[in-house]
Amino acid sequence: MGQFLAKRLLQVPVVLWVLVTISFFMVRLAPGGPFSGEKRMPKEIEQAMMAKYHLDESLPRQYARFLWDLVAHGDLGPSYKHKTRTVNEIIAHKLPYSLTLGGLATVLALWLGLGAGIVAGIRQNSRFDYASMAIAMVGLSVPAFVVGPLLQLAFSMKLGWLPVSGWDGLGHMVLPSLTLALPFAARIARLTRAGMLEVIHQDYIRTAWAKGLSERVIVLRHALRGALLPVVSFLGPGIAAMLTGSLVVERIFGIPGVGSEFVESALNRDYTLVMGTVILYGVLLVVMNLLVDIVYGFLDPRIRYGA
Amino acid sequence: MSEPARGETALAAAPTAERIKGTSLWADAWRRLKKNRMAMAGLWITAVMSLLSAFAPAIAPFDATYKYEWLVTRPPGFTHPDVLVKNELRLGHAAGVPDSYANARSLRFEARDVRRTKYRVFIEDGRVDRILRPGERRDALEATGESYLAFRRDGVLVPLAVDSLRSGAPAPAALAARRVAIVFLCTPGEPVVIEATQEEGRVVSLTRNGRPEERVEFDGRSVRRVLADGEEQARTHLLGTDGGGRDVLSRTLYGGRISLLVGLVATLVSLIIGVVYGAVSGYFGGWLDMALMAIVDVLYGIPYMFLVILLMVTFGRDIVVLFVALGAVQWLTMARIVRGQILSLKQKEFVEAARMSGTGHLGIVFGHLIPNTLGVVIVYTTLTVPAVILQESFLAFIGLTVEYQGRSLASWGALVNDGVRALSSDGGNSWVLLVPSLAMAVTLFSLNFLGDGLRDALDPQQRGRT
Amino acid sequence: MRRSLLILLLWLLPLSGCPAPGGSSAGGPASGGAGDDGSATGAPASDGRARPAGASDGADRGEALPAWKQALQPKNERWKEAEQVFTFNNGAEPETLDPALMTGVPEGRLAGALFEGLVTLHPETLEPVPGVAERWEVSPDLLTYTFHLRKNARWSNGREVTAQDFHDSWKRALTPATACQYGYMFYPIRGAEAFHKGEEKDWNTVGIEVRDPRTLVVHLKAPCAYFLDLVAFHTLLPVPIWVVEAKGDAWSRAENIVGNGPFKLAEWLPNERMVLVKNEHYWDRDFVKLEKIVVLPLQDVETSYKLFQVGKNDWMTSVPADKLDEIEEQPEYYVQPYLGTYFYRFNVTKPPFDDARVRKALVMGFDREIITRDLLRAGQIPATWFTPEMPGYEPPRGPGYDREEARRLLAEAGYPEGKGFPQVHLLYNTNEDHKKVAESVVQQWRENLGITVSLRNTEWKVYLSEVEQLNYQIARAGWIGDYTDPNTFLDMWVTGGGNNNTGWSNARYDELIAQAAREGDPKKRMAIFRQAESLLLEELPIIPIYIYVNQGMLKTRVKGWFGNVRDQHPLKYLWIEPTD
Amino acid sequence: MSESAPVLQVEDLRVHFKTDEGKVHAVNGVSFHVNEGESLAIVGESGCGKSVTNMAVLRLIPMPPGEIPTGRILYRGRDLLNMRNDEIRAVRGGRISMIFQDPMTSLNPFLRISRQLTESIELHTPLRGEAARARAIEVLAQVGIPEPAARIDSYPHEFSGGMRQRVMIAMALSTDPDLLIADEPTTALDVTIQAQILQLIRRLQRERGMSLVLITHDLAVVAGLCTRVVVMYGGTVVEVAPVDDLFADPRHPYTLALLRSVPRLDAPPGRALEPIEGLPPKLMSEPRNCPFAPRCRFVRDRCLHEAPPLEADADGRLRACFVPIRAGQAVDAAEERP
Repeated sequence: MGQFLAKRLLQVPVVLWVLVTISFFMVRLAPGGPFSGEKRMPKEIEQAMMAKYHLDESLPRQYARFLWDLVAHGDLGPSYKHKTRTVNEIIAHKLPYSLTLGGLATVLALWLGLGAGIVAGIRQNSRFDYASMAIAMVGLSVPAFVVGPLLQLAFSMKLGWLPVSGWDGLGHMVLPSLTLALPFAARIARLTRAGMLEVIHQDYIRTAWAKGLSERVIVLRHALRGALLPVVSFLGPGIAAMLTGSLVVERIFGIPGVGSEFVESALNRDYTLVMGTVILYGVLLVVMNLLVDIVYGFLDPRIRYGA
Repeated sequence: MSEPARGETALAAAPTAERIKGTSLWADAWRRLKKNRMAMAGLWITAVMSLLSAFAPAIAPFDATYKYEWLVTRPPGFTHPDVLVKNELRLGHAAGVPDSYANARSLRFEARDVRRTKYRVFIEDGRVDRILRPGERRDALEATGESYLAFRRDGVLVPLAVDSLRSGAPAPAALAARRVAIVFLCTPGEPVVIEATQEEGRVVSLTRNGRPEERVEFDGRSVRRVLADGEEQARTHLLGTDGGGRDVLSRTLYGGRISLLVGLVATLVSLIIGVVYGAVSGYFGGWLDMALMAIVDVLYGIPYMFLVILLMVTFGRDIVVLFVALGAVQWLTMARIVRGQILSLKQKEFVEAARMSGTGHLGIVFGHLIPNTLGVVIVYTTLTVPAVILQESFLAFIGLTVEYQGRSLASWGALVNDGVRALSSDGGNSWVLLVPSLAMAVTLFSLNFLGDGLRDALDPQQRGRT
Repeated sequence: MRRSLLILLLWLLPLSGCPAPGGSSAGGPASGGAGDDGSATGAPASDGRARPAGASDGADRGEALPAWKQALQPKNERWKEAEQVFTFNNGAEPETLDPALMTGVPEGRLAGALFEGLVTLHPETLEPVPGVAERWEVSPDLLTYTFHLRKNARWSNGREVTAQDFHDSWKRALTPATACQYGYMFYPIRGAEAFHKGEEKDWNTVGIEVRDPRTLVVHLKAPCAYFLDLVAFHTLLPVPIWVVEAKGDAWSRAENIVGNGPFKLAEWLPNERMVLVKNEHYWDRDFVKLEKIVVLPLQDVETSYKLFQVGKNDWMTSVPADKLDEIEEQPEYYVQPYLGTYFYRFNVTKPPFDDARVRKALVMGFDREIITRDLLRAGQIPATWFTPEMPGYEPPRGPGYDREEARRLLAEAGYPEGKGFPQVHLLYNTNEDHKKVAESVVQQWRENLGITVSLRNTEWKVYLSEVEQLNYQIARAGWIGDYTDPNTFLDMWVTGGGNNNTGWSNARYDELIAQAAREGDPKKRMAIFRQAESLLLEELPIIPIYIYVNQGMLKTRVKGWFGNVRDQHPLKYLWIEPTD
Repeated sequence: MSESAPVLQVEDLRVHFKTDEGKVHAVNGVSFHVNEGESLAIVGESGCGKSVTNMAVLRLIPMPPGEIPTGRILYRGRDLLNMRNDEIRAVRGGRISMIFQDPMTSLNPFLRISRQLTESIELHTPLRGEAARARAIEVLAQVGIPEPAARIDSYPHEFSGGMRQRVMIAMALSTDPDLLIADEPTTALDVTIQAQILQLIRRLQRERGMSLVLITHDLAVVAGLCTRVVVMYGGTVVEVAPVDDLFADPRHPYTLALLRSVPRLDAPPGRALEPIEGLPPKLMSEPRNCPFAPRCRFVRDRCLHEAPPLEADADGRLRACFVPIRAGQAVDAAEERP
């Protein structure tokens, strides 16, 4: 296991480097620049601006500078759009919101998804099965930009139970995390149900029944592990996506998370922030996938890494 | 599939086992699929939706793009005389009216020339508080010989006989009911009756209020009634209209065209790239496989929306670009799946046999291996289409709607987005949201159920692994 | 009559759309002390507007408030019963709070709360009123402005605001390395342009002079009627130069920032909210009634509207266009003309638009009313001219919708009934309203002129670079005035102007704009501008379409807020009245 | 026949399954009993209902699609079919244990052997924690796992097939059951291992004096291990006999055919094996005839219209056939062939 991890960890910088390189050149080749605006500034000022951010240098030089700052100082540079803040700061500021929201959404998605999936799997073709799978389908078929406003309308406007937007205590987190969690919960529910259906037909579950174990023990101790394997492989990218937030949820609920930057930094040609978000996502994804592998190892003793 | 659960599965299935034997894989899969009620419902609904979308131009009762300002957000079932925004009738020319009147010999339009200067009159505690029109504030509104129409948002005009409205003065009794009331005023116009006869599509006689005219122009919105060959002409918006006065049903039908097209073609693109890539990687194996899969791993690390946005920003928003852009982020998973399949397939005897008989690498990959991955590919395709449709809706949300040669195309995602924005705080205008949402959700539902069903039918062992 | 209306919330400013009688608008400041010779205290009534007195407003001498300020006070004490907290949605996260680097509207809304310039603008009339300068003098040749700073002006840390602060701040803004995008606001000052562009390195050539700690003298290169407007603009606000030097780019962040405005920054959670509280060191603190301002940066106007409805948002600076019907019915909704023009540019360097007849045909070939009345429906003013009406300036009318004439011109140019008209594109950036307008214009051209213009829609940054490189044939554009003077609209069309972007060049026009810049007499100056604009509307490198409006919603409990053409609403003057 | 009360008595058991094709009548009125300390074999082809019958004993038939319209299953006089859930759970694995056919899939691959053993022990005995673990090691030793203390924390995939079946047996015996139901415990194993496992089962059964039900299709297995045999066909019991009597004197044509179809050490050399012609019935409806009739060499008209009841012969042996085979007829029958 240790050896396997070490090998995977060694790959991480290579993957990230390629990622960063591709993104670096891609975003710079897109038309338009970070400082263009409706009112054109005098050429001299534009040049001063470009010089200030070293954008007047050749691309390879910029690339080398960027890599050096990143590797040697862990510095992603200043944001071009948010002029007084660095990318590091922006991410450091925004990430906690996203992590909180994403963490809540993950818990919620797991709770809803696993709960519904397990019960639906055990009680196949029951009313609960149909109902929960129909709800899951809603999660998969209705975009978040519909779910979010509808939730606001119902719970904030009509009932007045929860705040419309903002980020000030637990009450503010309910609707956005629910909106964010729903599609993931739906995926998890479907995967869990399918996994459950597969597992409960296994011989070893029959053995467990024959031992006189209660359904609870059978489901939780004997069936769940096997049923969770497909869920776990989905969770890697899934949690990475939830933790990096979503532009839709953040816009609708006015949350200062990092998710919007994935879209906005690209639209603003905020090159450095683009790199920041790409690296953030890349790292998160790699870490999550690594975690998935580790969890897989724990869940399934037949998988032996590095053996 | 209802399969005997826990316990003696072998036994319960045993009686049927030998009957299945001998039928082909596909017939077998089809048989299993037919058993799956949800999947079959999905198949039928998908088929119906595809047909409706494909024949949208024939089915749609209205032009989905033409805006009728005076029909803005009307509820389902709204009926009105169908006229264009601006109509021109000229002797000797074809009448500038909707196609449905083109063949009529006689046309009669009953209209009212409403001068649409809108004033907003605020009435507070029974007194006129202020009178506004955009860009102007008035203290008084003198009715110079003409009375006003107070018009409500539902389009009903209420005649209002007032000489003047003055700030601070008591409001006319009819308007003073609410504590704060806002009344829109406009001046009513003369009733106008325009009559025309056509021959061979051209106007041969024309009168306005009985007087012969060479040419008559009238505003579509002022028309109250249309008679063509003595018959009243009216059209109904079965599912209402949206904020642009466009028919919701027609827009939804056309939207389905776009969404399904984007879903299908982008998936197809991903299919072609993914299958070839995965097949090559899996078949040749070794360092090539490692390199190709490493590339896939790296590409997985790029936030896909970032990639799509960059592509659309760079190459424009034409639907063709979208196909490629969405396809280009979808192929990764397909490549992995196909590779996995090929890896196991290439161990099989038939590959060896093909090689013995002198088939080249390409022949083996395309002639023998890829056809054998078809089952998995079909399943994954069915599940990718709804995913792509959903992604396109996200693009619509951030404003990157699809276009075709500069004209924007309203996909379901775009319509749903419009619908959310049109939904008022008290839940009003719900049909603008509900109709396209339901169409989209039901179709995605169906595709997902169909995909699930196909997976179970084609590859029962793989249940839950995708 | 008019004055008495001030107790009500004023919705609209009769500056534009319908000419207000008397030029000066409602509740204007008393013009005490404005001398006939123009050399006395206070600015001359240079453009036909009554300039306010620069003379003391009395606050620091414990005297009664001047009349104009008195008029902005609550008329009763009810406001004391309400919690003086004002929440509004700024629409976006401010990119920076550094006044010299600001470019956007959201930043501008905050600049005036955190900083105060030598002069500020009257919240309703937009006329310059005393800020840090308690009075100022203008020399008879209109070239020298002497600002007398009030002695009780303080930074939010208690430090005195001096003439040197302004001098240093302006020097910093003009230093090329600062990369101040709005540096051209300084250009009327002698030597400022050359210094800003790096052509001249010697600061002493710039006409900014500290006579003593409380006197700042500014020398202009030519008379500039709107110079005081510029002095009130955020680029010319003072910055705490000692903090700037100590903290560099980070000076304007919450933990470092020091201002001299009526409010100071208490909390800044980027993209979440910003909290401003009353600045206890502000010289006019007794006048300021709001204790706390919460600034939301919500981009989603729907969410903003929902917050507004549940009472968590007092002011929306824009409204959801799709809900106009619903919103229009609410008393909180306001709409007013804006000092901005929506228009299309022609690329005159390439056929077919190198032919003025073709341009004119297209200008005359569609009905603007359809666009403003039927599509946008918020009261936009269809315009055949480029400069919005402003006090003292009535723009000449250009050619309007005339189908027959348009067809005739097109035929004359060699495209009868649109035959043979080349393939052209109309470029616009992604936006629902732009799309609506473009679709309608193109549809009308097709119907009226028989020409087919296809649409090309790109994302914002791409659009900008295409326009800049003249890589278009027709392109959508909009222009918002920086100050209330025709110059902000007309000087962009000079040959090689940074925002010209049409390739259009006319020596006579250039000459007229230069002449206007030299002209001291306001009437003559306006006449020259009219001449220039007439020329522009003859040559038509652009298609004027409409004058913008500002739409928004404001809770009725918020008082002291006035509509005006520049959408300027200084937060200093606001207060909250209890709702019954 | 033993005089003591039977440990298990199955009476008129019917089990049906609903499938896509219709209702499958898997078990149709099966009755038999198991005496104290006895080892009973249930023999029949795949699909004859022998496994379902025994699954029904522990109520392991999933319902739906399964259903048990009639029948009683008495364990020491109490009807298992009417027990509350907690009561039946106490019986399952506690009083009655089962061993399944495929040791490769019958053990949970995700759990350590120790866990799988101790959870049974803790559930059905007073032993907890370390004591349960000690007990588990003890049983593992009993079933012949070498170094049980070291290997108890292994995962199933670390054992060979035979070892896994030993673990299964250990699991089944760890709770000291009265009755062990072994459902084809050796089918999936190598022949050499088969013998070892059977030896083990026999030894343990004798040592503990528990009752054993051995389900198998392999008559050879039966011979060495069991005292009495129940032969099942098409969801019904066709013959019940002490094991030696059955081999020497099969009275049901199916038993006879079954005996002929397997190699026997006592058979005359050179004698060919005779496969049973035809296919087992599909059990899609309530049988109104002898289920074996379509394949029966001795079929009579009556066999096609009436189901023969399970009746006792004069000597007390049970068989369900209208045309009982007399001793010696078996051989003649073999010579009848054209």
